[in-house]
Amino acid sequence: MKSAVIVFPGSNCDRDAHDAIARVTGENPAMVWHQETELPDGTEFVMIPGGFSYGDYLRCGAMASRSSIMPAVIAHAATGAPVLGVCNGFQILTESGLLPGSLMRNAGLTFVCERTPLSVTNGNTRFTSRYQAETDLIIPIAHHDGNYFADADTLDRMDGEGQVVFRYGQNPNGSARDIAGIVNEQGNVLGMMPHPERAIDAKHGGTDGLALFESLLGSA
Amino acid sequence: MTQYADNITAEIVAEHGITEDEYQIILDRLGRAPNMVELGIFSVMWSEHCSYKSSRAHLGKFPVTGEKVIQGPGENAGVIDIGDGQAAIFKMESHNHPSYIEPYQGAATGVGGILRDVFTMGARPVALMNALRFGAPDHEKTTHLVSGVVAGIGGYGNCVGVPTVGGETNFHEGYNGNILVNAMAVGLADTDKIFYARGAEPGQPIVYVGSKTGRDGIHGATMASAEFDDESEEKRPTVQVGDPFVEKKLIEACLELMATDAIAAIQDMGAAGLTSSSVEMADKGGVGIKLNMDAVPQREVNMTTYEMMLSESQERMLVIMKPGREDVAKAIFEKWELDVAVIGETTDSGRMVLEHKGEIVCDIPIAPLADDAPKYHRPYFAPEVRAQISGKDVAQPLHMGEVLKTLMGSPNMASKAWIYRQYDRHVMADTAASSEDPSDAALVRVHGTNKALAITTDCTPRYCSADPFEGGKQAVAEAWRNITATGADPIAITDCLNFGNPEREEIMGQFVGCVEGMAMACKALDFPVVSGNVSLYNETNGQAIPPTPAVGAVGLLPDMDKRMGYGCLSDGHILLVVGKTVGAMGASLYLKEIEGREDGGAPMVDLAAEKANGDFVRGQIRAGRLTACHDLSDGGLMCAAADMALASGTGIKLAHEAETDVPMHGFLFGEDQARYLVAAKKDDAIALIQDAKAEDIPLQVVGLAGGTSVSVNGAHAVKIDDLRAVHEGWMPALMTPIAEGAE
Amino acid sequence: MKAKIHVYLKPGVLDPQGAAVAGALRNMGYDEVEDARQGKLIELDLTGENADTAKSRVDEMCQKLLSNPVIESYSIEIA
Amino acid sequence: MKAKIHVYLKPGVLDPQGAAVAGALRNMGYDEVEDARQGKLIELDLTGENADTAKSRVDEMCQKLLSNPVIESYSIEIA
Ligand SMILES: Nc1ncnc2c1ncn2[C@@H]1O[C@H](COP(=O)(O)OP(=O)(O)O)[C@@H](O)[C@H]1O
Ligand SMILES: [Mg+2]
Repeated sequence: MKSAVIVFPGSNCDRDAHDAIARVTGENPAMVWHQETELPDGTEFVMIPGGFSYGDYLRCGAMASRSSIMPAVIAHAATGAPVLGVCNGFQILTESGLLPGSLMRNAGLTFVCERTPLSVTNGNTRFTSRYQAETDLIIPIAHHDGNYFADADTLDRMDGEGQVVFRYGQNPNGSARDIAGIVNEQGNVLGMMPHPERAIDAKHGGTDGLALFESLLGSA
Repeated sequence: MTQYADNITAEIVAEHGITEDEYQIILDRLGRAPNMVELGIFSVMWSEHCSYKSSRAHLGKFPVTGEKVIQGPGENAGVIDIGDGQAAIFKMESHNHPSYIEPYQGAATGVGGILRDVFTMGARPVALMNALRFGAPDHEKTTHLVSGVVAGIGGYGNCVGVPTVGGETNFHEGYNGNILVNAMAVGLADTDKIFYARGAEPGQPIVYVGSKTGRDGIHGATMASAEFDDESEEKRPTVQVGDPFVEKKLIEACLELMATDAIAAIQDMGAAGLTSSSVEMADKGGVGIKLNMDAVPQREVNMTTYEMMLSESQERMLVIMKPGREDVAKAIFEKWELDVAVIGETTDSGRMVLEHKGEIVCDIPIAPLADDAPKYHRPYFAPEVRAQISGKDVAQPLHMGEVLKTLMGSPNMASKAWIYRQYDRHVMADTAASSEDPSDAALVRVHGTNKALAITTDCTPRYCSADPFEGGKQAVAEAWRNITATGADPIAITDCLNFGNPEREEIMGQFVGCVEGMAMACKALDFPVVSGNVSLYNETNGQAIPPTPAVGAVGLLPDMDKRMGYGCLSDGHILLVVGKTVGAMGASLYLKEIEGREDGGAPMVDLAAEKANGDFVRGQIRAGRLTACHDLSDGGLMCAAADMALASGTGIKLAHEAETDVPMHGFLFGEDQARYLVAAKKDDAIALIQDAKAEDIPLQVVGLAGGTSVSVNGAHAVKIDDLRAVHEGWMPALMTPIAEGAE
Repeated sequence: MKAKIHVYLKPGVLDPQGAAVAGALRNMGYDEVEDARQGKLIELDLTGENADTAKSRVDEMCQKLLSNPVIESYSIEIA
Repeated sequence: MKAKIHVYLKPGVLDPQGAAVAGALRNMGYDEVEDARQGKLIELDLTGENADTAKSRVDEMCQKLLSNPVIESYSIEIA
């Protein structure tokens, strides 16, 4: 599967994303600098990695989502191809309008890094088909602004459509309805605060993130 | 009659922290009176912070070479060989004074500064550690300082994307007026791609990269070396603000530039910014320097040369390039949207010449700035040796389980999860063990291999106060032990020597004692010092901090599959103590928390036993005999057992033999050194005992794993759940009342 | 020319920072604090002379970058 | 009563957020942006009737909690 990882100034999980994708797909993803305007030919999967693009200044993800590469990412998503945003990548997806809602400052106001219990609430997406629904996972989180907000109608609609894909076991940040990850209506854009790319090796945070990349590969 | 240039008076000289004798040296070296710019430059270069004038005479006692040492002290950071053509580069540094004045920015810029020391040498930073000392928990400033410092460390490290994998935190009233914030950074590089401050030749362009220069921290370096008084809050505007976003870009841009062969020498702008970076590179390369101050990227209008040379604006580097290669740097730094400017060139004059707005504003020889910096042999005396205290000298408590609960919930033992939850410990996806894991040292995989670096920071100020020499030995020994307990080979250390005013003889005595003790331990354990930092004048209104020589150590775990921790205890495992227990209680956690006293001698460190016991334990780990291993330190055997029980969720039944002459509380809470608590399955335990006998290693069976409590001789039981509640509850209870809205 | 932009959370959007500030102030004994909200103030230095053009350009900047319409509103002052 | 508090960085203190915002706006084609600064706006709802008392109490709050005197200044408006 041909993949691309978008790199912004301040991205810091880009190498981790690269390694996770390479490990599961057997192919090195292209690292695409934010000033590009096109994705490499034949790109199937796009990942927006975590980090602190533009220092998280102004609002997390705001400045990155206005980068010159983003129209190409948006167009790519419109074709129905898979796009994954993790942590800061999730924030960039909401800021760019590819996903509903917004990620606000954690309710506890401090940065939170921990291995968090999660449940897969929709095992039928192209990102989660290799997970059993309602399985419990442990995947690390590390963020200051992961408190998911959307208005009640949006939340109801997402619940109704199965767009909530991951929920926290113990809500670490005040997220509405314990939301940890959501997909868009078409199911091809996933944003999540936990870091699956940090959970692909038994020696480093476990392997509960592997199935996400494997699902993607299986669905490609 | 002392000679002064225009507008300069004796008071101005004194304000620059230059003594009369030092001023005479300047007059002598220049053959005239210095102007304001020159005076400022001398003052920062000769400050304690930059010149080590009080400490240099003693730092020479450290062993600094060894089979694995590629670069010892003297460069930006130390470099050790970790095999396969790779090197680990590391250093620890203090940011004590700035953190007391502005905890968030002080701590944040401390992290930024230590990272630059490491990536300046060509390393990609892979781990951060922090050693923190705060005042008494109930002191009015403590919680404010804790929350600011922790947020600052996290705010910076998380953003640059280097995991903060461990550290230590103490609370003691001796730090009420002077907290300690020591940060350590570890990086990885290829051995043939290491960059140095030395290497400049005449006729090379000097390139400035990073952030613009503002008026931040002017006189920060001299402030960092000055004693506090009640008015020091007035000195606040000198504190600098960090920009981790720029730092992250600077790391990537520098590593990109380093992948080319365009660099002759490189140096970060740390304390005393442009002055110290240019002088140090010139001095090490034996060249002169000419700078055009108009070309320095400036954040504010009308900056003077004095301000630019003394500014401590963060996130800046100075690169001396091979001639004609400036465009390589320009292209890379412009891509990363960082300032880049050619601001001068190296010369063969041996002088530092600064030109601003068409005038020469400084022209001084370089050698005296660095080499002729004053070096003092300050007088000192060694503190009186305190008597040892053993269990027999201390009343026996009624219920050991209750004592254990008190200790496990005491400020220095209680869980620091409140702190490390705010640090990204997993970014870079190589963290195999960090603060949250039951491992005596953090383990960070060498990317793409099955090897890991083992990293720890240690120091027990209680012992250093009781006996600087034994305390110094102990700090090194504990670090060595913590690395050993993971199964790794200890390689080398960095240090951060935090003390009070060295002009006081008893403080200087503490310094010398600690250094000599550390040096002795480093030699005995083949554990050289490759970098370090000295922070003196940590005192307020004559009240000095406890002597605190923090040690940061690095080792190598050759095979991650053989790593050891203390969280895998199961029912039926046998617990044994490696090393001799006599029950030393002087300066122990037990005395402080249970008896409310801090007297008695520090436990003696038998370095030969330390080495033999450690090598034995490491051998047993590699032979696959152990299921768990934990070094014994604060709170002795029973606290270590409690750590294991908490981490494993399995109880421990300890056994104390009545017929020994070590009373039960000495056995359980004594802090004898060179010991480990290990666990093994029955058959392995038998083999272990045989090996110990053959090698003449003291080994004692002390208990059995099982149940849901920690108990002694079938009594004194305390439930794991109750221990967990006190252990994990203390710090949140301390910190919760102050929900600070402002970042 | 200078533009002052005030970006604030829409009513109904929970404001953890504001709530924490109010709580902390009450803990410190300021019982008169009923509620607190935290917003951003962004000041821009602009070239150009025409206040109307400036205002409409800044309005665009707010819509495109400076505010997030999902949770925030803004107001602009040109001086 | 309402108090509006504007907390801003003292002149000369590095403003990383402002610098990043200015850069992003220029990248988006708003070349007229010469500089940007980012501050905080805190609004308090207060009980009580007396504006003078309120102002002096809020001034205290600013000094004790809402601003960091090392790097920030503030101004207060009571309405
Ligand atoms: N300031 C800190 N930053 C990060 N981790 C910390 C800090 N303070 C303590 N820790 C972590 O808490 C754990 C317990 O610390 P400590 O009791 O000092 O360990 P030990 O005595 O085994 O050396 C360790 O994993 C340590 O890394
Ligand atoms: Mg330990």
